[in-house]
Amino acid sequence: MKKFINDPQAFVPEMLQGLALANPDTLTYVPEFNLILRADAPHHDRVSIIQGSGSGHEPAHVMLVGDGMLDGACPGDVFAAPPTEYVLEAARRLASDKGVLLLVNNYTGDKMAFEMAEELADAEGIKVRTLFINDDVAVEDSLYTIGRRGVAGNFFVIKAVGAAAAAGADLDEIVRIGEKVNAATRTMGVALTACTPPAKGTPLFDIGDDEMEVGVGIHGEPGRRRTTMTSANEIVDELLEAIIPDLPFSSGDDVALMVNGLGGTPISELYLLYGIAHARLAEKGISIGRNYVGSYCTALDMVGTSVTLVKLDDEIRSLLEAPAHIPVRIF
Amino acid sequence: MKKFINDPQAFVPEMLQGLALANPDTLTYVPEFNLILRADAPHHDRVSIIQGSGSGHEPAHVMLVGDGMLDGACPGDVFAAPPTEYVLEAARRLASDKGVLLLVNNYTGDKMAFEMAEELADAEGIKVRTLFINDDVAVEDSLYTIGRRGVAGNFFVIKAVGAAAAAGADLDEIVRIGEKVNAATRTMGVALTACTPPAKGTPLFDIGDDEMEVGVGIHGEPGRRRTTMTSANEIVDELLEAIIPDLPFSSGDDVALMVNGLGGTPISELYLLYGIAHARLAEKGISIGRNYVGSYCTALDMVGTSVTLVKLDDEIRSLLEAPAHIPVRIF
Amino acid sequence: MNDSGSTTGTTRLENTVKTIATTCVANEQYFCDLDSVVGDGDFGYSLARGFEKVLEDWDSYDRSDLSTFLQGVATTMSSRIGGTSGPIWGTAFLRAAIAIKSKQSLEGADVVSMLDAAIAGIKKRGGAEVGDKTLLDALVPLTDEIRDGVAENAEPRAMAERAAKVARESAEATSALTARRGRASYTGDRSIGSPDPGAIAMAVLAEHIVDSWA
Amino acid sequence: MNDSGSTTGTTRLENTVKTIATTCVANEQYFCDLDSVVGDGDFGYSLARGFEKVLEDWDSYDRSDLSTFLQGVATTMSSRIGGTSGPIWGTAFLRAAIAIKSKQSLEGADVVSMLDAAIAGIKKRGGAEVGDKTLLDALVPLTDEIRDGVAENAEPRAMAERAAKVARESAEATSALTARRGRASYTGDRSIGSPDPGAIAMAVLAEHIVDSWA
Ligand SMILES: Nc1ncnc2c1ncn2[C@@H]1O[C@H](COP(=O)(O)OP(=O)(O)O)[C@@H](O)[C@H]1O
Ligand SMILES: Nc1ncnc2c1ncn2[C@@H]1O[C@H](COP(=O)(O)OP(=O)(O)O)[C@@H](O)[C@H]1O
Ligand SMILES: [Mg+2]
Ligand SMILES: [Mg+2]
Ligand SMILES: [Mg+2]
Ligand SMILES: [Mg+2]
Repeated sequence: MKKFINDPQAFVPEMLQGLALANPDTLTYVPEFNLILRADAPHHDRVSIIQGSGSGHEPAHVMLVGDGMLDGACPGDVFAAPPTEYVLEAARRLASDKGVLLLVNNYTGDKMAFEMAEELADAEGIKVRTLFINDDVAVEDSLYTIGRRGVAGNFFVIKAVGAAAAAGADLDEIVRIGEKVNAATRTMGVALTACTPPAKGTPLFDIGDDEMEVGVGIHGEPGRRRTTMTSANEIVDELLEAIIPDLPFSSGDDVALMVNGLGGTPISELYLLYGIAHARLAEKGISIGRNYVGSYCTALDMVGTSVTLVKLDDEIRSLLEAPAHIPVRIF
Repeated sequence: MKKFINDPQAFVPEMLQGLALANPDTLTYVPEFNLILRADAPHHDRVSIIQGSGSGHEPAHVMLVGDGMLDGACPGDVFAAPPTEYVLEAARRLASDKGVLLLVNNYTGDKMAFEMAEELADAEGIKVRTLFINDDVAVEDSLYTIGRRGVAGNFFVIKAVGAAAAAGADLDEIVRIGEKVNAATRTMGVALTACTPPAKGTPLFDIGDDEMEVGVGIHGEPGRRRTTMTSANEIVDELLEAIIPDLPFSSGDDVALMVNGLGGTPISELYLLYGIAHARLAEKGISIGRNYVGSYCTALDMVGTSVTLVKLDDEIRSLLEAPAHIPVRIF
Repeated sequence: MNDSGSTTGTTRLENTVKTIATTCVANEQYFCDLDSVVGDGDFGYSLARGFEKVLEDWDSYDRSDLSTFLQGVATTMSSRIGGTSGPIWGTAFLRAAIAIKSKQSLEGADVVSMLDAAIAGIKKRGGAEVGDKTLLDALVPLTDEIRDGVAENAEPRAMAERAAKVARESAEATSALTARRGRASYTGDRSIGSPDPGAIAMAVLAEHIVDSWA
Repeated sequence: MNDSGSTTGTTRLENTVKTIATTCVANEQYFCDLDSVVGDGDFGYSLARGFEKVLEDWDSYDRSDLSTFLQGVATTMSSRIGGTSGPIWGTAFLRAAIAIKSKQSLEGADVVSMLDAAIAGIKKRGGAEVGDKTLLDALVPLTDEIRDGVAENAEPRAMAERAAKVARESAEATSALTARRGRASYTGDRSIGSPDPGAIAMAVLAEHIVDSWA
């Protein structure tokens, strides 16, 4: 296993410790419950925004805690939803007079933990709502599954509700905005390699030297199909052909376009993919109002990418434009 | 080869094309000479700052072009210094009344290309100076080599001279600042895997599943020693033990600490390493005035990291703090 | 399983919980490997971390009555186990605890009530039914086997052995199913051909409980 | 190599340049592989891209005299080849061009002047000396061999064969050296045991020039 770790079981706490040491003025780390909280939260004139999920998706979500984004994050172990109690404790510590919004990517484990936490928080008198994010078009909805997965598009939901909360919007309004952005967002990914969870120590699945997994999940879950690797052009086409008709996006639309790295893909390749996606959308008459190129939501060290489109209107655009300050930064 | 590319030979131009499409208002792309230039440069009241190097180190240097950083970048092919003519053309297009500073990482090929370009630019009447960056402590200076290599620490030189140029400093002053920051900066890296140049298609060197290369170069050049992989704690110790006595850094110093990813290492592990390095420096009485965690200077898809320390004084600190806007960003 | 005295009842319940805990800790790697086929490889890890804590806290649980003891275990588990397994296993233990509220001893019928309550809790929490390729596909037939045994007043040890055999057969049979719940459900038909990790865990636990019965 | 007429001289020089160009293009992968051992694996790529362009521009070079033709080639190369090889090879061709300024035909002595000028340019540009494990370690002995041959008025073809043989032996002998210049020098003693890519390229080129002589 080619990783910088000490002890696989200490991977998450040691990462959180490093994050806290790098941001002593703005973040508080609560080791007993794996919490990363804004040092100055709760603000009683703002709704508090919390997201939890398994770890391994960094910068999501612990490195997205900051002014204009999340007030707190409650990660679980790698790829495992946090225990209910961690979510509840985050809600307790960030309970503001205006309420708490729990953001959850739509996975069985997360859904259960957050629903239980919401019930318990509510019973304790905390004003709390839960919002599920499910932007992944790869896996179709069905009677049997709990629905689509939440992947990289959740960055946009966080950004928008974070901006609305910073502007003083109330909980109902923030839930409306979050649902609206989630409904306007579509993502699909592709993996060229598997990822290696520290505790497992070996790649999560076998994949041939010339194979790729189209529609992969951010936990290495299989996607739509395993196929022979093709060119960057063909990969972008396949992703866009799944995403565009799904909303649908159409000529005349203004969109935010994100090309996200899954952890092991360098930014050079992401920009190469961005150029292709940009050109394809332009051909279809879709204009790109904002763009995002980098690793926003990863699957540990997986070599892969995902493409996200968000249909913009004036409201969403201005929420995405609003300033925000988070640990992941350049300067 | 697990990469998102079309044609290996088109890798660099397609990446630059994507970068330009993502930043239409701020960047100009000159495909004939591989140039990425600020759209509004040259500013005749500012010295223009240019850096070139081989490609494959993204975001360095093409994604560091922007207000307060570089005015232009002239990359070569992957891991190959740009042809002299590209450097010369960048200098021509960015020639400002206050002059041009060429930044170069200290490698044979780059040094020759930039020296030739400087001579030619000078002959054309362009006011130009060249500054070599050589922050890597891994490979010792000797009579025979051209000296130490320039690696991730070059981010700090760019940031400082970029801030000084934006503030209107003249060329001599900017050279002084660049030399001062370079002299205050030390870096060492370690690789867990080799990188795969697109044109080669296979990893640049063989390395065992339990091996690491200590002191690796950002082109996959061998470093100090090949050894058995150890824990994150021991790796940080080895890097700091090489870096600290070299300047030397000592108790009471205030430093900028960068934990840089080499391309294939996720930010989770970088924060884990940051936490260890922070604690070790604190134990030694060295305080961390600024910190940087992310992939600043990569070796394609190499799994690895480098640690950089910069000794801060008021001047350097304020130059690092100054605002800047570049393509690599979050929002 | 026909304990009349409270001490024996307590001991047997405690022993069973301890067997579950030690078995899950001992099978961490195996359970992770099962979950790597079409899941995310952490099933064993999650259980092991939770049950390690149960064993660590073992002596400190309130033992006023059987239900209270079991509730303590449930609380450790839901606060310590993440992923899908935290809510599922935490709920199962909590519901089982509630099913024997204020009991000082356990009859065979109480065991059936506990298992039924656990199953109902798991179904409510995760929305799964038998046939969805989850641990229910082993736990439900196991429970039915015990229900029949108790109705027939069967000898406890023999009944437990039959239940373990049923659990094993049912768990292996999940190989033929398509996962419809949990992470594996995203893989669609690719989940066919490998058994559900949770169901196999049920079989392993039942077998170890029988072995520890001696 | 004792061309008296300008046409023959031009043809021989052009043919030699063309052989160098096609050989470098044909050996792209091999030269890259050599550079992967202790370098960064791009030596063949850099040369191939430059010489491809030379072949592409072939018909458009100004052929007023031999020097002008060679200067055109040098300009293509230094504008197209990056890495260490761009400045090194560009300088070498440029110095060779200058060495035969305004000549309309080439004597053996002119060839020696061209090679000497190229060597001096390479040394100035990159600061390397013989023994530093660079292409100089093949190019210098090759030049000395030709110098001797010209002094002895040797038969051109035989002289070229001897020069190629010397280049090959010298190139292979670089295996024993420690690299002191270029990227390979960072590897210190690890560069011992494999030959220098640039030196091997010199040998390959010399051999192909001889072969194309027929
Ligand atoms: N909705 C559900 N109801 C009951 N059991 C479930 C459900 N979803 C999954 N499981 C069980 O949980 C097991 C996986 O647990 P775990 O690895 O902890 O989940 P994950 O990593 O997907 O969050 C499966 O093998 C299955 O037996
Ligand atoms: N300073 C130098 N002077 C002359 N030749 C050199 C020098 N440094 C390197 N070389 C030659 O260049 C070859 C490598 O070329 P190339 O791969 O283009 O360089 P790099 O990739 O290191 O920039 C070496 O094999 C050697 O023969
Ligand atoms: Mg999981
Ligand atoms: Mg090179
Ligand atoms: Mg799992
Ligand atoms: Mg090379």
